[in-house]
Amino acid sequence: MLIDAMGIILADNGRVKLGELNDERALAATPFGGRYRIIDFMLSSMVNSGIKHIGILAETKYSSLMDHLGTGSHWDLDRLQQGLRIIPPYMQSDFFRSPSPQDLNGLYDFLKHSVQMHVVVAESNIISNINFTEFVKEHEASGADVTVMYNHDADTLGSPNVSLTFEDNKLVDLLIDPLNLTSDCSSLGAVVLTRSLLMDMLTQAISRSEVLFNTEFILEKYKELTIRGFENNDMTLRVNSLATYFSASMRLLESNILQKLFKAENRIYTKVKNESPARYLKGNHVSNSLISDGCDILGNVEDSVIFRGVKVGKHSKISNCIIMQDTVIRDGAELKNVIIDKDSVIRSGVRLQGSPDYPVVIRKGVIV
Amino acid sequence: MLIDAMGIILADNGRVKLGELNDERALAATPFGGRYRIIDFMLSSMVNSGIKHIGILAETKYSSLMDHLGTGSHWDLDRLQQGLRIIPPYMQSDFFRSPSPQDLNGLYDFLKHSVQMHVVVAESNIISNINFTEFVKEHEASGADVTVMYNHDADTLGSPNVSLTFEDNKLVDLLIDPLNLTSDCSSLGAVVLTRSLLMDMLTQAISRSEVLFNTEFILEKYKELTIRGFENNDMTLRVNSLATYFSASMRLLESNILQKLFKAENRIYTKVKNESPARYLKGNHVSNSLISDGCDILGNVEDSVIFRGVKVGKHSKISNCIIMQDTVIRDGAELKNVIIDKDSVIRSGVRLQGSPDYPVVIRKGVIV
Amino acid sequence: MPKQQMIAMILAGGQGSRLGVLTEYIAKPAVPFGSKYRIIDFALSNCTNSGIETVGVLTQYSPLELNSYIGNGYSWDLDRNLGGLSILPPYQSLEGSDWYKGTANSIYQNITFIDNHNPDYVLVLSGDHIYKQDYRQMLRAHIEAKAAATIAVREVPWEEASRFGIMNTDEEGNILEFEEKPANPKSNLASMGVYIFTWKTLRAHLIADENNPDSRNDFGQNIIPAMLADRETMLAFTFDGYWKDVGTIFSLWEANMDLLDRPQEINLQDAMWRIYSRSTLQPSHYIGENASIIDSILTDGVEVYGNVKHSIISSGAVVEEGAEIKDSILMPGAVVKKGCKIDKCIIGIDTIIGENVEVGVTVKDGRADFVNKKFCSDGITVFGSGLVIADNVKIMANSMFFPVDEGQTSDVILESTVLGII
Amino acid sequence: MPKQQMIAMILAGGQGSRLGVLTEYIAKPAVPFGSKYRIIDFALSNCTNSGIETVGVLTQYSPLELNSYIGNGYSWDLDRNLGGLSILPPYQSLEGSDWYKGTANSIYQNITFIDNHNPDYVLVLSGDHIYKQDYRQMLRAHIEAKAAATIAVREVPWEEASRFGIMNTDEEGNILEFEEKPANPKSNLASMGVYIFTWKTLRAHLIADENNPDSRNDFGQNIIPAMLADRETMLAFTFDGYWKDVGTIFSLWEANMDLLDRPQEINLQDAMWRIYSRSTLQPSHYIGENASIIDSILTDGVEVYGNVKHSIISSGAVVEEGAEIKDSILMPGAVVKKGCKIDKCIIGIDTIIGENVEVGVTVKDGRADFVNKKFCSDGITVFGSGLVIADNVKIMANSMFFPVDEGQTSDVILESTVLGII
Repeated sequence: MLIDAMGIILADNGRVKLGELNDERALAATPFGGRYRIIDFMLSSMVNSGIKHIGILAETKYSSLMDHLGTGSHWDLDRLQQGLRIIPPYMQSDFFRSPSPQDLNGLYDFLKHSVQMHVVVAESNIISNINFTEFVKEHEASGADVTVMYNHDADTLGSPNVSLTFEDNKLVDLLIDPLNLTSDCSSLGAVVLTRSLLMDMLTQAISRSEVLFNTEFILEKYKELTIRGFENNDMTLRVNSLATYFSASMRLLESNILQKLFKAENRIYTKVKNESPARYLKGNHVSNSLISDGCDILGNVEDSVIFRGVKVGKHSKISNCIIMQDTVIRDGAELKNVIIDKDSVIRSGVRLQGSPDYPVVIRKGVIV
Repeated sequence: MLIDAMGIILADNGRVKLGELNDERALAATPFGGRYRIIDFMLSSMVNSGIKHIGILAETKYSSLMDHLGTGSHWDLDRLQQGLRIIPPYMQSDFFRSPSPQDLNGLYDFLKHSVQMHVVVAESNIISNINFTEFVKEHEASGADVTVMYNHDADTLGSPNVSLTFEDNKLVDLLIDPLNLTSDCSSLGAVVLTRSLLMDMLTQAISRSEVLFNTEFILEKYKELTIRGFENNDMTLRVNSLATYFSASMRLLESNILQKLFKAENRIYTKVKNESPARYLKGNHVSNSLISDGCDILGNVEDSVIFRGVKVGKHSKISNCIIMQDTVIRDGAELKNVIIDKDSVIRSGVRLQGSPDYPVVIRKGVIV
Repeated sequence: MPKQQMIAMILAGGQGSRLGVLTEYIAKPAVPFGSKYRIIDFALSNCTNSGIETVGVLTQYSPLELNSYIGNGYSWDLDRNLGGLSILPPYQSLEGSDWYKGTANSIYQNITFIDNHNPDYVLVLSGDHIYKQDYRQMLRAHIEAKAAATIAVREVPWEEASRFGIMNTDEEGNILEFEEKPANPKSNLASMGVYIFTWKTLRAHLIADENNPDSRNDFGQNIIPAMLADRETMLAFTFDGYWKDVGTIFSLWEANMDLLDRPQEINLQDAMWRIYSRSTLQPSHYIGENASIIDSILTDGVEVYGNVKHSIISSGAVVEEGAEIKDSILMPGAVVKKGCKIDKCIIGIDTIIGENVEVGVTVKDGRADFVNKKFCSDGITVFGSGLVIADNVKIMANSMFFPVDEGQTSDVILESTVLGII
Repeated sequence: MPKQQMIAMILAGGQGSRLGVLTEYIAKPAVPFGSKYRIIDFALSNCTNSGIETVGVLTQYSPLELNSYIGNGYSWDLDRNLGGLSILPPYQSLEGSDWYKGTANSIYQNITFIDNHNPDYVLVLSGDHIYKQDYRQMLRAHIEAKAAATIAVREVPWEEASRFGIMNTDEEGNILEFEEKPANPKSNLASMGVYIFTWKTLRAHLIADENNPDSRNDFGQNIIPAMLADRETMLAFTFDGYWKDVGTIFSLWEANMDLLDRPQEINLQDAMWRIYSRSTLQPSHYIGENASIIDSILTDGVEVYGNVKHSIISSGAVVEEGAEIKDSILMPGAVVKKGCKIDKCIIGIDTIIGENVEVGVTVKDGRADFVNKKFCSDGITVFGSGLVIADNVKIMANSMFFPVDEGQTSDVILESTVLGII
């Protein structure tokens, strides 16, 4: 059945920062997996589930996010009535920020002018190809006030942010970043509730001058509301630190993860850049790597994720690295366990080496 | 020839406020002429001239403007590479505003990432159906640094904002809101210059911490630069005060003005609302008026402009009025020389009367 | 692309020959309706409002104006990257070239198109009916009944039942029998020409039907009876809103007049179920000093200086001073000059009626040489599009004015221009 | 809509029969090219990059895949509300129904479409040439010369000139004579099949041509000679960039190889003149542990575990471990299984080559029963789309594999599926 739900995606999460990668961009806008940004996964999951009215709640540093999202057309969300909206008043300069009680008014107004029965609120830092149809359907059937998506985390990555304890499938406790796990259920950062209930919750928060909104804001009401769990068994990668960002990227090189994320019936959409095909030129050797359009490969690449338009010079050696868009690796450079942000240049002969737990990060647009 | 120019439209003008109509909306977003907003005229003129990369510089109160513009699709400006952009960092909450030297950086970045040779910078408060092709072509041919569009104002409306004095068609003096006219040339608020020159001017302004940008910002450089004039003879209505807004609206009822603005080969685009056709029901009498889709007319309307979705009740009398969208005039109300903003209700038996020079203005969404 | 639960196929290829001159150059679904619409706006808006995002429009006959009107589907929010609106004309292939032979054949020829969208269900619609329907409700019934086909039906007066395709059903609404225009109807449930099929089942039946040389490849005549014969689960879904097939001059006129006389039935002001149409880029309409307008609907770009009563005036039409219009439909850009008396007329796109022309049942001594009982009845007179009618002529009711062929002359039709589109 | 200075009409209706199995189910402009493109991407991207916003694509033969690929024009930024991309198939009208008879007739049948956009100039293009051209430069020359027609030409080697339509010009570039494949060419300026016409003039000539029963309604054979005979101003506009008509198997293979051998000539990395294509929604491509790739281009969704040399691998294609690919083109979704030796092959969409298959000039004792000299030369072997080739077969070069008809069996072609689109 056509799903009667709208979506809210949170572009930032106060507890998750990926170091210098987020200096000038929202968490949601962090490049990931060769040609994507982190938000592409949640956005595509919603679109593929038939959720076609989606608000993005960005706090600050929205500029690269807006550049990525454009009119929403790459997700087929450039619509006359509904589609994609960046929600004011978060929409402000990258340069100044003054939270005010009115911050939640923008979200409230967006909800008020929508027509769907349900709202799926989701964090953006979950890398998965989720179908929300069953989630919403089961929420409707259960009669719960709120349903939260969780998994058992066993074969997923990273420590849970939010550990959930259920009794009779009713949420009875919630621990944020716990040191000792008392439950094996961890939130997947997605909840569903009726639009009217969310508006009621916001009204109260606004009158109390609260300004923060995230999924915990909703889950913390577990004493007043009936909050049920919905277990999701999809392959999921959590990105909640630089180390988990790095290892999640590397896990894309595992064949079954690549297939499940990207070659399922539902595809992950992203901004199309019309790069030319990648060229493999004399002297290259590539092994166990993801390579993107627009690359020129003349050197050695192994166990790495190479974004669009990267130039890899002769005799260079790249191992266990993430090299972002339009970066140039000059002849003979050697890199191991390194993340290089967009538009950088690594000069001839430069050697950089991090460890898998503490990868070296090179900022956007620098020459090393 | 295809025009090699981009556009910048200034959504606000510090010296022009239309009273309560601009309390919650930018000047550019002021409703005009039954189904338009003021900016539609400049925006459509640019699009019809082949200018398809347009930045809108809004200072504050951008919300209704953004709602009107959407993805730009109604002006066919929802494009992958170019199209319509609201320029940050002006893009901020309606509720707070802190001008900073960075304000002009957003404009500078927008220009830097564009590819066109020329920039047409235009104020939004000129109601006309202009073709910029000749303007740009003559600017190119003349070799001037800047060319400014002007007219002789004789048969147009309102006092000039900016009076220009030319010698040998070179700008030698500029008076802003002069008490005594020393020239019969008045600026039409549109200038053309190369993108690189404008970027140079902005760089200097930013380094001096200037924050204001408008066409006078450019014209005031007449001592350093060669600024030439381009006379435009199109039918033009200037909106620079509430009184001129009112009288410009009324002049739309003149047949030749209606034809020239709206029935020329080039059309004025606006947001399409899919209202049903207007219904004329028993008891109505309408004379010399513009009426829009979605209206139900049961009363008397003369010499007025009625926007979309207005309900005019039985035995009501509307004379020389502007009634904006979705307002309800209840049975028997009487209005003369009144401007009623959107979503208002005038109750039965209410009588309001202003004068043509001082029309009564009723705010948006009130019940009188 | 994401899997589509249901896609819509709109049959828009028929000539609509009973509309005479009105469909001489344009397909029936593109005929103007209700002041600011075209007939197909209703089917397209129903799809959009029902959340259907992949729509194929099957065209064949005079599709230029229709294609041009539909464009990329933008006006109905159907300009999608994934799915969206596709125009599906006949085409040539290695197996040869075929025009669409019948409604079922037109879907058969587009099996590949449908397969590419991989839907569970296919909604088949006519492009020339005036109604507002939420197809989601019908789909829900179809899924619950696990039906192979669900056919929308409405109750018609028993005395009219023999003019329709009639469904005989059991108490649960399962169709037991389908009779095309039965002499002695056993039921008054008439098919609306709105079908939901389970695609896998329909696909098999389309292929079987194509291989049957005796078939006329029509849904009503062949596919539905064949599915019944195969004992597929077939559901009748009762629809009780306004519905009208505007297939004749009289029904087209009547459906327009219904907007004035029964506005609550096909409520165009319903903000929850907008009927979308392509914008004409015209300003608000202008009413002159001495005009009078009553019981009428008008839209953008109209100019009225004369008297309009109980009529439908479309965008950009002009009624000059002293002209009197009654019970009539002016299509976009039609001009009625000074002093005319126009009664029960349909005036085509951009047609100009000269000064002091009189048409209608009260005209006793008018020209009878354009009377056309094949198409016109009930006193309705029809002017084709792009005509210029001479001044001062008086015309009998029930006339129809076709363009004059090149080389011919007429003292009434001064000019007939090639139809300009949009 | 705003007046358009120039609109483009792209001829995309031909069968492209010299491409054999590659165009059996899809029109030539939709044939995959250069790892991530379709042939028509070049014409469409040239239009967009030249600022042309109204583009008609004239289709006729097997247009489904082409229509599906083009969609609403979004990928080329041609999904405009005003103008934009329109697919223009043949249609029926009261005057009868006609398939397009020739290139000129296809434009003739769309005169109304062009008139509606009211352009000063019309650009007529082929949808099956590989080149990058800024049509604005040509338009400027056309306007300055006040020409009725401007024809893009390029210098070809004198010894090849007799294979082309040759323009004989004066010193200013005015065309004095046009000779189709002259035995003794007087010039080496060959037409590229890119025309700019002043619409008013072309319109008159199209109507005259249509009324001439002896005409084949072709631009090269009829319209251009007739305009010359009428002493219209006809300009030759010399283009000196890369240009290739990919009308044969060999030229299609060669143009693909040119991307590897002469990458600077049709530079695909030029950010100022992007060639747009429809996104396949695939992830970055994956290179396995033991792969080796040299002198090749690859795109999204590809997986390579074997050895690829001097080849073009399209989206979603898979090269399994130990397979060796050389001088070949894998179209989207093609799979080459373990141990294959593939030399100078074109492998169609979604075709699967079984394990240990060997193809090429070095295969001495291979199957000769698929050799097809009508289409194949120079050692090139072509597999159609949607085929499954048996394991362990050895195949002689110059073979072509067509789908097996229903009921037939083959020990080499195990399966041939209906072509899936996009």
